[in-house]
Amino acid sequence: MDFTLTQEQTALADSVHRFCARDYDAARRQSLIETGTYFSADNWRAFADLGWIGAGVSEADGGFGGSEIETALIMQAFGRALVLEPFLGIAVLALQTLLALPPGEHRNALVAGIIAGDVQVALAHGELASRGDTDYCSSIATQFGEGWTIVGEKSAIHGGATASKFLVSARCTEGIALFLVAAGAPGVSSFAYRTIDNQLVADVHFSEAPAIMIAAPPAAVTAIAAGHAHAMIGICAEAIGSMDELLVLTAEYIRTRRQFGASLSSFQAVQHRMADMLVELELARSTLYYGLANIDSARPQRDHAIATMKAITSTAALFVGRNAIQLHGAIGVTEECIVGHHYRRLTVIAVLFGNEAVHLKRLSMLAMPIWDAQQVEVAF
Amino acid sequence: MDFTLTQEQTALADSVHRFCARDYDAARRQSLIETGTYFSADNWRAFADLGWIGAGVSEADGGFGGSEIETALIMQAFGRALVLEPFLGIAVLALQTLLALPPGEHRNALVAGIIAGDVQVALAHGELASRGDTDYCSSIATQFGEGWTIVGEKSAIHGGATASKFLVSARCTEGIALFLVAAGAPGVSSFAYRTIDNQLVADVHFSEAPAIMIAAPPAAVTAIAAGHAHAMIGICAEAIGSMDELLVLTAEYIRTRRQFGASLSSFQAVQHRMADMLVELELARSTLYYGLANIDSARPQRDHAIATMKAITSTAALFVGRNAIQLHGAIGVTEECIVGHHYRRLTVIAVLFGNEAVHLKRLSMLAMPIWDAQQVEVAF
Amino acid sequence: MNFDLSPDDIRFRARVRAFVEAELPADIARRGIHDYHSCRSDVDRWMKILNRHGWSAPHWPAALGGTDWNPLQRHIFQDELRRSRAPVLDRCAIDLLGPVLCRFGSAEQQQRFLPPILNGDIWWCQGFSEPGAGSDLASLTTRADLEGDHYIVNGHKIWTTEAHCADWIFALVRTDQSVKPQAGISFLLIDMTSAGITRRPIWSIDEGLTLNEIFFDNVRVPVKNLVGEPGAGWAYAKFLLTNERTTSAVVSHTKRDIEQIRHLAGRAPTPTGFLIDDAVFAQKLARLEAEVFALEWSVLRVLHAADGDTSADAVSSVLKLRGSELSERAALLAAEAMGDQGLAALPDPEGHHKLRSDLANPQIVDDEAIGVASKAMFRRAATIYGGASEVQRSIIAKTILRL
Amino acid sequence: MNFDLSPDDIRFRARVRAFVEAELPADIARRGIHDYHSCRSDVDRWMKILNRHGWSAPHWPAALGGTDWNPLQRHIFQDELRRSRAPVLDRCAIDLLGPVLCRFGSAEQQQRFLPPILNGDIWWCQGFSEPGAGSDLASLTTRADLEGDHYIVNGHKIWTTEAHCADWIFALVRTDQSVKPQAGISFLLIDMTSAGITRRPIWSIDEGLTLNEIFFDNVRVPVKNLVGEPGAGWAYAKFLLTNERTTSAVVSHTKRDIEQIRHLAGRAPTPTGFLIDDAVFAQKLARLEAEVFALEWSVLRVLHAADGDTSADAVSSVLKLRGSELSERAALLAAEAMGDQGLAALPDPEGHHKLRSDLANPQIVDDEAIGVASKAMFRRAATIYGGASEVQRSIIAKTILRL
Repeated sequence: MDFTLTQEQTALADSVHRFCARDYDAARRQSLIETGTYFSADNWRAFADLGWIGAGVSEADGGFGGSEIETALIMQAFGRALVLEPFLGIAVLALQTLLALPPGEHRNALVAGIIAGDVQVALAHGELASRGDTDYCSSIATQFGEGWTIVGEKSAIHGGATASKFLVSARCTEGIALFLVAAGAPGVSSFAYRTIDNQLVADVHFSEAPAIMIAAPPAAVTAIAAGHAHAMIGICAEAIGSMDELLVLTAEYIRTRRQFGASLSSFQAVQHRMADMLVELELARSTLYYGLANIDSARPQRDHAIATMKAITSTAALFVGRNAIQLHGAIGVTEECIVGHHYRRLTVIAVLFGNEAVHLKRLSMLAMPIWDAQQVEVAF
Repeated sequence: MDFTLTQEQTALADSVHRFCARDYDAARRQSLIETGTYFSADNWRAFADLGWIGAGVSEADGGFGGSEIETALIMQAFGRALVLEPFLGIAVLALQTLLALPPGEHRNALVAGIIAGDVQVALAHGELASRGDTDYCSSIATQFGEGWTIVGEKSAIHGGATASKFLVSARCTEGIALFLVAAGAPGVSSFAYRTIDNQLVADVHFSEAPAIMIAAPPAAVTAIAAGHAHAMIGICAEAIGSMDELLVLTAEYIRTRRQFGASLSSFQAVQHRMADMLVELELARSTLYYGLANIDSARPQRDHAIATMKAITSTAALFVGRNAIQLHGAIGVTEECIVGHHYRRLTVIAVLFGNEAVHLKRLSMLAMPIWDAQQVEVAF
Repeated sequence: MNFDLSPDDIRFRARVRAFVEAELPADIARRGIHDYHSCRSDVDRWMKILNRHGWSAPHWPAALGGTDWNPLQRHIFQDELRRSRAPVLDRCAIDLLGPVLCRFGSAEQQQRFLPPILNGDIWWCQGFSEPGAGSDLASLTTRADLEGDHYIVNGHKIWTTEAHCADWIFALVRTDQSVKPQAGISFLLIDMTSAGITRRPIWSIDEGLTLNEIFFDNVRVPVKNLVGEPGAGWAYAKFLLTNERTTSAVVSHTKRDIEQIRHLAGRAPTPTGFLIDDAVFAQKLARLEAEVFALEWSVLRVLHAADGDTSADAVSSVLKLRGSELSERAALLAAEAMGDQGLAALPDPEGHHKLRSDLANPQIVDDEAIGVASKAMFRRAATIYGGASEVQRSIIAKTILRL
Repeated sequence: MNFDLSPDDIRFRARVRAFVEAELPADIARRGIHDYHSCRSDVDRWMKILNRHGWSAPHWPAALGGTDWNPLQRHIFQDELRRSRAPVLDRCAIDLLGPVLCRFGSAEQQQRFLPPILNGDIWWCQGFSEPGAGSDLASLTTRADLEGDHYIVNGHKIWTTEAHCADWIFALVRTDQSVKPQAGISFLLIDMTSAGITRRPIWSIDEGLTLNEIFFDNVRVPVKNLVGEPGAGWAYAKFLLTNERTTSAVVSHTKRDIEQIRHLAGRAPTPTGFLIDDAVFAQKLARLEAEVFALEWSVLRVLHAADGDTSADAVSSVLKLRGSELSERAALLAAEAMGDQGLAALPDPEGHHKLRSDLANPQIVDDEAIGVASKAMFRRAATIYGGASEVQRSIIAKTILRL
C-alpha cells in the first residue's frame, strides 16, 4: 500500500488545479450561470485535449493508461472549483459503463468518440422510483424487426442536457439490456433543467423510440453496476475536493472575522466545530481510498466498499457544508459567497445515486464478513 | 391550562423530597445495595402510610383523590434520589392496570391491599420478544374446570422480585385476558435479578400454574394499555427528576473544578454542552405535560402523547446522562460518584417499555392529523 | 396543574378556522401551498381582509387596533393561519415595530403610522445589523447628527429583510458618540424614498430576494421621526426582541411542513411502493414529529408563564435554538421525500419569486412540491438569523444555567 | 497510489491466523468471548505462549525481544488477535513502558525489566494522573527528593489502571521544584511492594475494578530506577503517548463488537421475527459498520505515513476521538440488541470479574451475551480516558487546523 501520489499523478492534479484557477474562477463560473448555458464547449474541448476524459482509461481502450485514481484526482480538483460541465455523467458514468461491456463495434466507437471529446453520450438508466437502487428499471424494450423500440421515463440524467446519444437501459424478455438511442430520434423528449447546484440534468421520455441493442442482459447489468461504482467514486472525490476547499475558506474566514472583540477562531465552540468538520472530512477521504482499492474487486466486496464510501461521504458532505455556512454566518447564505454554492453542490451529491439511508440498507443486505472484507483472498 | 402546581401538589412534592433527603441519602441507598436487598420494607410501609401509593387514585377507589400528576410528582422526586423500591411496577403499573378494570371483587380487594401497602402485586405481561410492544403476548391460558392454568415466560417483571401475587396476561380463545396467580403457586418459578441500575426485576415462568381470571379479553387489553400509559408517565417523570439532579450536580462540579488554570465552567465548549443538556431536559419536560394532558384521552390521542413523550425522553435521558459523566471526567465513571448511578438508571429508563425506535415506529403507525392532535374535539 | 384547553379556547380555534375558510381567497390559498415567500399583492389583499375584522395585529393593545386575546389565543390564531397556508404578514411592521410604537411612540406617531400598517398600506423593514456588527449590535456605527430639526444620517445597514419592497425603515442609529456604546443609540423612522438612500439587493442561497444592503448618504430625517427618547434605542430594541419569545420556535410552520412531507412521501415512488412505507424514512419523519410536539408544548409553557416571569425570556432561547434546527431539518426532509426532484431548481410558476434561470423541471406540478428546493436552501439560514445557535447556547449557559 | 495489500502481507495475516488457531487454548478462547476484562491467569498463560514465539511485543526492536515487522503487519497481528478474542496483554508494560525502556533505559534496566515483561512475569501500571492533574499533567505534585542514592517519593496518584494487580509502577514525579513545571519532572520505576505504598481500589461504573488510587508516603526508590535523565520525564511521557497513534482507534475491538451485535440481533426475538431483520436496527448497525471501515482506512493511512511525518501524530487525535465514540456506541448497541436482557447485571460466570452482587439473570447463557451490560457501562469512559474528546478537539484545532 502506498497513499502518496506518483509523480505523474501529482502532475495531473496540478494541471487540473492550474486550469481551474486560471479558467474556472468564480467569475467565469458565474458567467456560465448567468448566460443560462451552464456548460462551455471550450471547456469540454479542453478536458478532452488535456487528456482528462481518457485519463482513467487503459491504453488498449484508447485512453492514457491511468486508473480510477486519475479520475478521482480530476473530480477532486473539479470539486474545489465547482466545475459545472457533466464530466461525471459523460466521462465517468457513461464512459465507464461502456468500458465495462465486452469490446464491440458500437462500444469501441462510442468510447473513442467520448475520449476525443467529439461525442457526448449519457447513460439514461435512473428513474424517479429508483432512488439510488441501480438494479431498478421499469422501461420496456420491444423487438421490432432488426431493431428495438423503447418506452420509459428516465429521471435526472446527468449529461442528458447536452448529450447527442443516450445509452438507455430497458427490460426485454431476458432481463435488463442496454440500447443506443439518438437524442434527436422520434419518440424521444428531453426536458433539461437545473438542480440547485447549477448543474444541468434532463428527464428523458422514450415513447416507442427506435433503438439499437448494444448489450444483452447479463453483460448490461454488470456494466451498469460498474459504471455506477465508478461514478460514485467520482462524486465522492468531488465532495472531498469541495470539503477541502470549505475547510480552507472557513479557517481563513474565522481567523480574520472578529466578533465581540475577538477573532472568531479564538472561540472554543468554533474551534471544536472546525475539528468535527475535519474529522468528517478525513473519514470520508479514507473511504474514498477504500472505494478506490476495491473498484476492480469482485461484486460483493466492491459493493461493500462503494456503499460504505457513499454513506459516509453523504453525511460528511452535509455536515461540512452546513457548518461551513454556519461559521460564516449571514454572508454564507448569500449568492455571492462561494461557500453557499459548495453547500448546494454537496447537498446534491449527498442524494445522488442514493443517500446515506439507501447505502446503509445495501450494507446491511450484504452482511459481509467483518474480518475478510478488505482482503480479496486470504490464502488460508 | 395552568402549568403551576397547586398548594396541595407543592406540599406533596415537598414531602417526598424531604423524605428522600432524610431517609434516602446516598449512604442509605448504598446500604440497600451492599446488603443485597435492594428494597426496604420500612420504606414501602412509609410510601403507603404517607399516602403516596394511593395519591393518584380516586377516592371512590380508596385513594386520596389525586391524578396522574401526583404520581408524576412522586416519581420525579424518586428520580432525583434514585429510589430503588419498585414503586413503578407495583404502585403505578400493576395498580393502574387494576384500576382500569371494571370494579369487581378481586380487583377491589387488590387495589385496597396495594394502596394500604399490605400486598405487592406485579403485572406479569412483558415477554422477551415484546420489546416494548404492549400488544404482544404469547403466553397461553387453558380452562381447567372452574379455574385456569397458564403456560408462558414473562421477562423483566418490575416488582416481580418482591410481589406475592402476579397479574398475568395470557391468551385464551377470545384473546388476551388477565389472571391472578400466587407467587408461591405450583408451576411458578421466579428468577429475580438486578439490572445495572440496582433495581430488581424478575423473569417469571409459568408452567401450568393455577390461575383465576380477573379480566376477560376486551377489558384486559384496555387495562394493560392504560396501565402501561401510566407507567410510562411514571418513568418519564422519574427521568426528569434524575436529569434535574444531574444538571444541578454538573453545574456545581464544573463551577468548582479547575483545569488548565481556569474553572471548567469558563470553557465555551463546556457551557454549550450544558446548554444542549438543558434543551434536551426542557423538551422532555414539555412532553411529560403532553402525556399528562392526555392520560385520560381516547386511545389514538393518548397513544400519540405517550409515544411522543417516551421517544423524546429516551433520547434526552441518554444525552443528559452521557454528558453529565463526560463533563465530570474520570470521577463520573466511579461507583462512588452518584452521577454514574443516574446514568445507569437513565440508560435503563431509555429502553424500558420500548426505546426511542419503538415509539417512533408507533408514531408513524398512528399517522395522527397534525393540527387536531392536541384538541380532543374541535367543536367545528 | 391543569392541561385542558378551556371550552373558550376550543371555541376560539373553531371561530378562527371558520373565519379563514370563509375569507381567505382561493387563489391566495393555492399559492400559499407553494414554498415561496408570499408576494406583496397577496399579503396586501389578505391584510385588508384581516383589518376589516380587526385581526391584523392581535397582540397590539385593543385601543390601538389590536385585540384583548390572551397569549394562548394569539398562538392559536397564528397556528390556524399557518394551517390554512395564509400569507405571512409584514412581520417587520406588525410584530417588531408595532409593539414599540404602541409602547414608546408619541400619540402623533401612533396615529400616523399604525393604521397604514394594519391595512398593509405601508411596509417596513428593520435597519439594525451592520457589516461590522452582526450578533454584536452595540458596535454599530451608522450615525445621525442633529442639524436644526433634522437628523443627518450616514452609514451602512446590511441583512435588511424585505428592504427592496419596504416603504419605510426603522433603524438603530448612533446619535451620541461621546457616551458608552449602548447609551448613544437612538431609534429612528426613515422614509425609504428620502434622498441619499441606496438599496442593493442581496440574492441569497435559495436564489430568492429577501436581504438587502442600505447605504445612507446625508439622509435628512425630521426630528419628529425619533421614537421616544434619544439614546434609548438600545432599550427599545431589547423590548422589541422580547416580543419574539415564542414565534421564533416557528412551530406552526414546521407542523405545516410535516403535513407536506407526509403528502409528498405518500406519492413518492420507490422500487417497492411508496416512500412513506419505508421504515427508515418513517422513523426520520416520526422523530421530527415528536420533536415538534415537544417544542409546541414548550411554547405552551412559555405562553402560560406568569406576567413578568423573566425566565420565560431565557426559555425563548431554547425555542429559537431547537425551533430553527427543526425548521431546517423539515425542509431538507421534504426535499429528500421528492427524490431526484427534491433538489430541482424551480421558479415560482406565479412568477413572483425570481430565480436566476427558468430552466425548471416541468414534471413538478403538485402544488405541495413547488418551491421545496428553494425552501430547503433558504432554511439553511434559520440557525443564523435572529441570533445564531452558538449565541443562543451562550445565552442559555449564562442566563439560565448561570455558568 | 496503490491500495493493494502485498502478497507478503496477505500471507502474513494467514500465518498469524494459523498460529492463533493452533496455539490459543480453547478455555481461554471461550472466556475471551465474554465482555469482561481478561483475568490475569489467562493473560499470563497467553503471554508465555506468545513469548515462546517471540511475539509478545512485536513493536519493540528485534534486538530487545521485538520483531522487524512493518507497521501494517503489526496492525494485522493485533487485528487477528482481536478476531480470535485472545486476551488483551498487559498494555501498560508492553505498549507504554516497553518502548520507553527500549529507547531511553539503561542497558542494565533493559536486561532487568524487559524479559519479565515479555514473559508476563511482572505486571506494570502507569502513575501519571493525579487528583489535581487530569488532562493537565504539567501541574502534577508527587515529589521525589534525592537522599543519598535513593529518591524519597511522596504524593498521590489516581486513575491508575490495573494497579491492584501490578507488581511495579512507572511514575512521573517532580524531582526539581525550582524550574518551570514541565522541566522538573522525572520518570521513575517503583516496586509496588515498597514500604509506604498504599493502594485503594476505585470501583467503576461497570462494577468492575481497573482503576486505583496510590498513596506514596516516604517511599524509598533507588536512584538506579530513574529512567534516562532527571528532568526529562515530560519528554519521555510525550514519546510514550505517540506510540498510541493508531491503537487508540480500537478499530479491531469494534469490529469484534459488530460481529457480536450481528450474532445477538440474529437471535433476539421480536413480535414479528428477529431483530436483525428490523430495518431501523439494521440501519444503526450498518452505520456503525460503515464508520468502523472509515476509521480502519484512516488507521491504514496513518500506518503508511512516512517516518517522521508528524502530521500523523495529529491525525491520531482524529482516531482517538472517533474511535472512542464508536466503541461506546457499539457496546450500547450490543445491549440494545439483547432487549430486556441487555442491561441485566451479570457477574462473570468464571468468577474473575467481581460484581457487587450475584443476583444475576440466569437466563443469559450465550457466551456472546455475557458481560454486555458491563461493557456498555465501562465504555462510557472511552471518550474520557487517554485525553477526553474535548481535549482531542482542541488538539485538532490547534495542531492540524492551526486555529
